[in-house]
Amino acid sequence: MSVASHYSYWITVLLMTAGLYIVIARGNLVKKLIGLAIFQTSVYLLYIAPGKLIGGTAPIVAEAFKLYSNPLPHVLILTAIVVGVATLALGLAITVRVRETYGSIEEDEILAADRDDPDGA
Amino acid sequence: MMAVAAIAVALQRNLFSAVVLAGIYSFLMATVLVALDAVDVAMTEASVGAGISTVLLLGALHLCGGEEAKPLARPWPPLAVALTIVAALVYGTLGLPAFSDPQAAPHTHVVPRYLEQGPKETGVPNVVTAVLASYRGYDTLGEVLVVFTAGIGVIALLRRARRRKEGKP
Amino acid sequence: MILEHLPALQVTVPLAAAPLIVLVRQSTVAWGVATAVSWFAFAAALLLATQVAGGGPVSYALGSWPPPWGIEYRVDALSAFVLVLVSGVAAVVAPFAWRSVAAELPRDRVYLFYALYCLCLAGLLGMTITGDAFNLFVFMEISSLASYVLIALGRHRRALLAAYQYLILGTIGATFYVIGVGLLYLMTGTLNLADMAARLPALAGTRPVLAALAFITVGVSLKLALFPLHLWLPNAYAYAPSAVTAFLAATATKVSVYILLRFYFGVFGARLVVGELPMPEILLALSILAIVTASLVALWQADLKRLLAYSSVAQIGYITLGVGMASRDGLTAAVVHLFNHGITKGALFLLVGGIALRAGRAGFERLQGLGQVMPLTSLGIVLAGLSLIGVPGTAGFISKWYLVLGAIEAERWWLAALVVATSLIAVAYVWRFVEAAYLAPPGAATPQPGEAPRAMLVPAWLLVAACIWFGLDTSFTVRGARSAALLLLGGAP
Amino acid sequence: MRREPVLRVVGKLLIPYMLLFALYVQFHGDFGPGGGFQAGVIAAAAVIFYALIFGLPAARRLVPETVVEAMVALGVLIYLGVGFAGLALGGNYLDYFVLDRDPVAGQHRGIFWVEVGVLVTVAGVMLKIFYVFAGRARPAGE
Repeated sequence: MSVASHYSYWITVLLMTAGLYIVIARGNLVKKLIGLAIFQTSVYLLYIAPGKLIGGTAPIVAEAFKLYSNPLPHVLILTAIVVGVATLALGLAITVRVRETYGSIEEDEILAADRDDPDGA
Repeated sequence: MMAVAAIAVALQRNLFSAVVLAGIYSFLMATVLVALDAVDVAMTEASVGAGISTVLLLGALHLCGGEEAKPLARPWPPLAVALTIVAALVYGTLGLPAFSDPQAAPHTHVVPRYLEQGPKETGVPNVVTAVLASYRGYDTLGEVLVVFTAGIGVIALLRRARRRKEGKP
Repeated sequence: MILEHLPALQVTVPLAAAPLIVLVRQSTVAWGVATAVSWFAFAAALLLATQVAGGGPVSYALGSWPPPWGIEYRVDALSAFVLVLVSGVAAVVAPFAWRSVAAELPRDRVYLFYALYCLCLAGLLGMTITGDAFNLFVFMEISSLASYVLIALGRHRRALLAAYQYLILGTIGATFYVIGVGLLYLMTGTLNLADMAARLPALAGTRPVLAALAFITVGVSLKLALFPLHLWLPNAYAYAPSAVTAFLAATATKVSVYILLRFYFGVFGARLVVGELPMPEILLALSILAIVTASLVALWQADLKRLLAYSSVAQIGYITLGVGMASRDGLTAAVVHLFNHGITKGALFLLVGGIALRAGRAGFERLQGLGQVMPLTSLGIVLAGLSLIGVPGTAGFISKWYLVLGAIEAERWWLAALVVATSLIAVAYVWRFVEAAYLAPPGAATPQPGEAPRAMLVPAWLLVAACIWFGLDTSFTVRGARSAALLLLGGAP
Repeated sequence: MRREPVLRVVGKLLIPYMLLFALYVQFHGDFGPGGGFQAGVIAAAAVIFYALIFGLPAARRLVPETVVEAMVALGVLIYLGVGFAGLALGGNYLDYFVLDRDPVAGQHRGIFWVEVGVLVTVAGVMLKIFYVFAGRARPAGE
């Protein structure tokens, strides 16, 4: 269990933290979505990196190769990417509506607007 | 480099550059994925992460305006939350099989059948496609439905009403 | 032949309804299809439940690939029970939506609403029925994405912000869940839940498994709004369209509880979760906090919808309290309360939807003297409110009875006392409605006399009747919950 | 941008190839990387490219909104339909073996149609989202 054998995980963890930090700390709605996207992408590495076998090739079966990397995580992550972009699209759509109704995409400004005018203009 | 890009995104206050950096990040991710033999995934990440996402984000920025208002008021509590999660993950990953260990469970259970029988059973040499469309075809159905849901969701939220309704105060 | 394929049809028929609705683009047809589909789902769920009660778990291999290579659908006592709840509520809410949605949404979006409704229903059913960890994630996302949009369609502008917050937290929750599943996959090499359960005991106590447990717990807790991760729920429920609030309140969080149960007892196994880890203690502590704080916060709300939303957080606390006891009676209580609270809250939110239609919103100032103006609606709210409190003769009583039994059995007297004492807070917040509706004269903000349309009142009263019925005749709920509890403790998924 | 002759010519030249490449990715998915999803994205990108060069109204004339919305629904229906076909022919849901007398050929056929469904929906949704966002920005674009 050496540190070197796990370094791919460390990268994942680092990216995940950065993404999550952006989501929690930032008040801008678009920025939060970017952070969310980074958070999700970091998961891809968690799945895919362990599937790689050194000396293996992409899992397209042919006569010349004997060793392939693990295809199952690839399939899962394909699905996860799609889910990620779908979420992003929806989140942006909501953000655009927020911008149109509130005139701002900063979380604290929106909350302040709601306090001042609870019934909504 | 990816890490640098991600941190740069976190620090960047101009949303436009943040979007561009996120795009760069996606391309780097795609490169890493190729190195890890995940060619299908890399292709998707390049087209989706660096392509579609960037276009969407830019479109949204065009509608919303591009400067983030304020620097952080209190950066420490969120950092603490993020660090807790790091701790949990580091703790968890320490027990995982080492990188490229052919004896690890994911390589010995379930997957061998895909690799050995897949081309014969489905007639498709790209095992990723075989698993995607056949063995786990139902997941892919779900994936298409997620896209579908997002599509009609965006329509429902953003379509211009023919007449302005009083239902939207 | 149809019977044999019921598990697949249960989910795919509602799924197929959504694109059909989008193709037709006509709101009446859309409503018709959505109603028909939800009744079909309800019938299918009942049939499956009888099949399971008669012949044990049903397994269905999608694509004819045997699990763990393909994706398996698996119906057992617990999932059949949840299926009946989800599809039953959907079948009642769909007729209600006809008038409610027409009043609350712009007309050119009504058909999209029903398409999303079908997707949300199918997603929840798919989450319940699947025997595959990743497939569960995919269907979770279908139902979540659909519900984000459904909430954002609410009339108030705060609905947008509520939907956005739910989207962020929901996605973080789902991603946490995926991380957990990923860790499990790396350790076991499989995604099939039953297969995972079979391979996990050999790995019990290793670090990734513990981390996976933590991530799945946090992720699912975000979705089920377990205190303190409930922040998205009150706003989302308060500003969503009425039909959506009723449907989501009665089903979405319940399915998440189901997932938690499934992972704790079906995958990780009671021995690890209960025996070696302090999970029960953590759950108990959080549940008690949830019950007490959320009930108290509910007392101070100025809007009936928000009050009920906070009460939901508290009631979820009762459910997780039962889970935390991890005994036969505790789990029975959890599963029974899952069902009873589903129908009670469904009834309440439907009735409030009727008020919202007549009065615009459900702020307490508009409820003054409602007992005279809308007698049937008010009576329904009081009856369902009694079930919320847990008065004998209503469904809520049964669940609290088993909770107290479970506490006494574990010789935790203070816990039993706590359940009874917190019910008194529920009395207080239900009393606020009684006070406004019956003891105050109609005020300026009270709507003109007149009941909600029959198309809304009948479904709501169906659920009110169910609250009473399942309080008197417990054979279906308690028997179902008991066999589910035994199944969970037996370790078999 | 609308009066840039270079862009217009290059666009005209490139877009057919982009669509062709989408089809290649689609049908070569069995042997190399690629498949319905990626092909759908590329096909949508081709039309988006067209819209950027020739303007949104022109793109709307080329691929009208109603067609796009129908595509969104049709793709899903094709996929679900393959599943129901499996049921009708006596197999389980999404069973491809029964789609042909030879099970492997059946698999092939199933995968083919499923990927077509993915392509149609993904291209439809991506285009639709683009139209909606872009249309929001320029209200006069209708």
